[in-house]
Amino acid sequence: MSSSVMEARLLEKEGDEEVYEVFIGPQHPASGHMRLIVRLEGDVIVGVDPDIGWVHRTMEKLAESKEALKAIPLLERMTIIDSQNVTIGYVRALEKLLGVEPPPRARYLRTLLSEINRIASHLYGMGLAGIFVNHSTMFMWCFGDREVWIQLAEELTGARLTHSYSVPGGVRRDLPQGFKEKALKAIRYMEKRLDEYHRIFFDNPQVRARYEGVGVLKPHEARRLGVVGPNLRASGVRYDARLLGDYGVYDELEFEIPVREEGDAMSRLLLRGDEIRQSMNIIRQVLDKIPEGPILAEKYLRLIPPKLREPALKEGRIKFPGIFANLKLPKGEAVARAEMGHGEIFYHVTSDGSKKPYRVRVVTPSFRNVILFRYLPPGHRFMDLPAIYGSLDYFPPEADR
Amino acid sequence: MNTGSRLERLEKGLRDIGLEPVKAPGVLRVDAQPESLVPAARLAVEHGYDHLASVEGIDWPSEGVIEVIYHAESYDEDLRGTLLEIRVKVPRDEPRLPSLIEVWPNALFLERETWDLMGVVFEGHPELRRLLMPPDWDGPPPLRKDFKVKTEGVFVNVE
Amino acid sequence: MFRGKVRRHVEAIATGLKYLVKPNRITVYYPEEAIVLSERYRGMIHYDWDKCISCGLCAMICPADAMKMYRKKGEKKARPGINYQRCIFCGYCVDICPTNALSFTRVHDVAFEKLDEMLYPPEKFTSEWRSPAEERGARRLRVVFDEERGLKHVPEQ
Amino acid sequence: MGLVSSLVRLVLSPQFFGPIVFPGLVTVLAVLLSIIWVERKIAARVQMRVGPLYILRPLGGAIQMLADGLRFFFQEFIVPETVDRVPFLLAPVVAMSFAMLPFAFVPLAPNFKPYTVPYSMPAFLGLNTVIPLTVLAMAWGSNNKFSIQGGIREAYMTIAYEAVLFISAYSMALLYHTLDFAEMVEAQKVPGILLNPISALVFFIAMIMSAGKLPFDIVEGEQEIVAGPFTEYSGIAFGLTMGIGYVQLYGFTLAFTLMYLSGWEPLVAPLYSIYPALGGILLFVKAYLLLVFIVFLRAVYGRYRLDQALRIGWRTLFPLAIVSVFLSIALGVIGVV
Repeated sequence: MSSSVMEARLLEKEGDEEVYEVFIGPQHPASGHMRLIVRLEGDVIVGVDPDIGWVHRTMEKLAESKEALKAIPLLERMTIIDSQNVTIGYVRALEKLLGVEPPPRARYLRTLLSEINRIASHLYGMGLAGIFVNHSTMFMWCFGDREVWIQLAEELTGARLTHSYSVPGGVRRDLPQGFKEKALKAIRYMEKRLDEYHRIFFDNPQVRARYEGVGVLKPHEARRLGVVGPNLRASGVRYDARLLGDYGVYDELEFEIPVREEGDAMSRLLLRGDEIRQSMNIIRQVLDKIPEGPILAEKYLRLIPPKLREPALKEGRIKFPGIFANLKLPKGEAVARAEMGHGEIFYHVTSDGSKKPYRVRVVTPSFRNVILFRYLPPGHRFMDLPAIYGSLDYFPPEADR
Repeated sequence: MNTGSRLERLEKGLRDIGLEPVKAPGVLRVDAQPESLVPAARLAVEHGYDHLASVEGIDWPSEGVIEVIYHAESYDEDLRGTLLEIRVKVPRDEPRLPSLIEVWPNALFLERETWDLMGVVFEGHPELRRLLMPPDWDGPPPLRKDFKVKTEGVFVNVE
Repeated sequence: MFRGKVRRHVEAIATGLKYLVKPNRITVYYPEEAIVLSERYRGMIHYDWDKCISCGLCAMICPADAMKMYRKKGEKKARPGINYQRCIFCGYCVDICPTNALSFTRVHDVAFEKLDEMLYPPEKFTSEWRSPAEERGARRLRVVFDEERGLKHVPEQ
Repeated sequence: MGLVSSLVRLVLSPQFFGPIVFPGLVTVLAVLLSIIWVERKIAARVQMRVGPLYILRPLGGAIQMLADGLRFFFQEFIVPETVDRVPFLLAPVVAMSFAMLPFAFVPLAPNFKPYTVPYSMPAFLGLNTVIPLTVLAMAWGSNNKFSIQGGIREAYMTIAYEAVLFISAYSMALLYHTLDFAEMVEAQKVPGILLNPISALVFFIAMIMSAGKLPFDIVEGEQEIVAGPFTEYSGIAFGLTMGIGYVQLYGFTLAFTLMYLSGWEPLVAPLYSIYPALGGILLFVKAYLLLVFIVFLRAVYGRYRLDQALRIGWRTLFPLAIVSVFLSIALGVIGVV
């Protein structure tokens, strides 16, 4: 498709009196923290203008006004449901600047939490996709079962959502006692539940009717629009930032990147289910293969006084070395990409040699997917808009930053 | 023409239009001029970098410039490990660049955001409207260095 | 095609009926019952007056500007105080404390009537935390992972 | 003394007792209060939750809806400045009235007809067709984009279900050789649902569409149009608009029971001999169970799209309704009934 055709679908048409404008949001049952200005001709959508920024918190500016480490809990709040994956990119960028690598056990633990978060994030997305067609059972089930994974994450990190787990050089907590058994139980439970999801939701003829063939995104369109995450892979493009081997231990594990060819809303939903299965597969392997060893890089570990370090390590946690309060970033810049539940997150950290990063650029997956609100709905019926929205797993606070 | 990997061909092509690509870990860095930006971008698209991952502005008040950085990305297996980074410097008091929306359609929101938060004008962009900031915002672009964030000290004095 | 549709309708309704007969509830009747939080839960922070060496690292690393060093007029040593309006429970202060003067409690469900009450200067910071639900005699429940039910809440012995 | 006894006689006369006490007004209110609680409890049970609980906890929050209803009364009823006041204020009241009127045509037991007319079935269905018009009036009067969208949807939905509802009901009339509910019940040696299951299925789906319950709550369409025609309503008027669908549905389940589930048969003779209307208890129980099943569907389905509902109405239900007519004629020719 030529870019002019693509543009014609992306851009606003003004001054057409035949068009009926409906403002969905920002106070609307299904708008989330955003506004969609929908232009209708009869029942058919001719244009959607996603008006975002209602929960903009100037994350990039705040991050450059704080010491490097302090930005981790801050950036976490872009996507609070997926907080490990959203910060791992930033932590990797810092590690590249500081020239420190996490020890193997820490990399395994990061992968573990990443996948737990990914499952929770996908369940969140699937639940919202349910409520967007008023399927309240799917919504409640997903949110109820998400609790299992949140509980797992809590037992690992000490917080339900805001884990702040990865720090430059490693992670903050070691595996607790009996974690493996709990995780395996959770996995077996989830596998059964996924079958139930199929029976009541994915295979439900009513749901199929609403999602199948709606909002079709072709592979070349997905590439050109820079769509990320499950929305990209549901269009048949096999790309996942985990394949880059930049973080975690994904290059040491065997797993598949699920891809679907249809590119419609239903395949985007089903793909999330496939990814949950793959994530559980990864968790199983991580728990089997995890090596013994330190969870923080030697460079920082030896800065902690032994009197303090040993009892803490026995408890499965680390103490921060005092230097963490004033971590000096060497001059330079670093790029990092990581795969979140919603898609690829991009970080570019520039440092001028002071304690605070000079510039933190973050492009979140939802921000890159906003363009689909322009691109997909035209030509669909008004009632398809929630179905498309639901299938995109769009998270407004993440896009607004 | 068909020798070497696509990345090497792209490097060669960039050299042919007078740019100096530099290899860094995971990044192919190019310093461009505002005039050479569009040709470089077109070349990138031809060689598989078919969308942008980021458009970024960095304010350097000491040099009096704003540096605009484009990170182009590809989903193809041979190119996905390397980002193409095109850096352009524009004067801080008159930051103007041609819009790349015709080359990379997904620059639509990325450029609009950079205009919104950094005040860089992308000529030819069809809708430079407020995106993240409130529509009636008229202060300085918040990501410029002269927009200060209030910080607090560590100590509090009590009586 | 048509028969498949009918079968899937029936399956969906049957699944619904199955859960209607045998529900899988995860509700905890708070405040009559309260969950015992996990071992390493990052709850309200407790401050040990005697262990503190006034190094100020906790205030320096606090990402939310919640922790401040309170300096009394005439005194040399400053001591940390916390503002729970701002605290985000990241636990950085506890992790960096070189003498373990700061520690987590497993209490999170406290409520304040006034904003001022959330301000904890050093003297107040040493106070003990009690869960209000447990003070009212809530049954303590432990979370157990279960293959059939996901999470089960069983009374703690 | 004479006054009291004449009052008692008035209350116990079918003309009063039917529409006002049972199965009419008073029972409708009781059904309304209980079924919404039942719906919420059922949905909660399926959905890993508990549902309303704390109001009258020993009974699991059974009077939750009473509390909600009271709240509606004391909530401010905001009339926006931009509305067309007459239709805006009048339509909910008219709608509720017309939702209540059909109960005058529901017989409860042999020889207990509130309103004696040989055409009680068409009269019943006919009165229900007024409600979509009042919904249109609400939509128009609200002067709100979401409301007007909802009104248009209501108009479309009426086209989708009304014809098939009537045709499937008339097929049963053809089968029983009568247009009167009471005579229909007497004609059912075997429950009508076994004689003509196609007609029963069509009527069942069409009545869900008519009442706007899931999977056809397209008119309210929360995710697109907030509450459709009812967006601008608040306070007790919103309570009325919310109740209409349930009242309608309750009426339809009574009609369904009369036509397909052999009504009050087998008659509970001891109760009938005390007072004839009490013989209708089995009719009520059957209807209520049907109602419970319909509200349970909320836990299984989401919402169909408008064009899909229209397609179901015209492409699937309409041919089926025609088939059911021929089936009834065939059965009538054979002389099953």
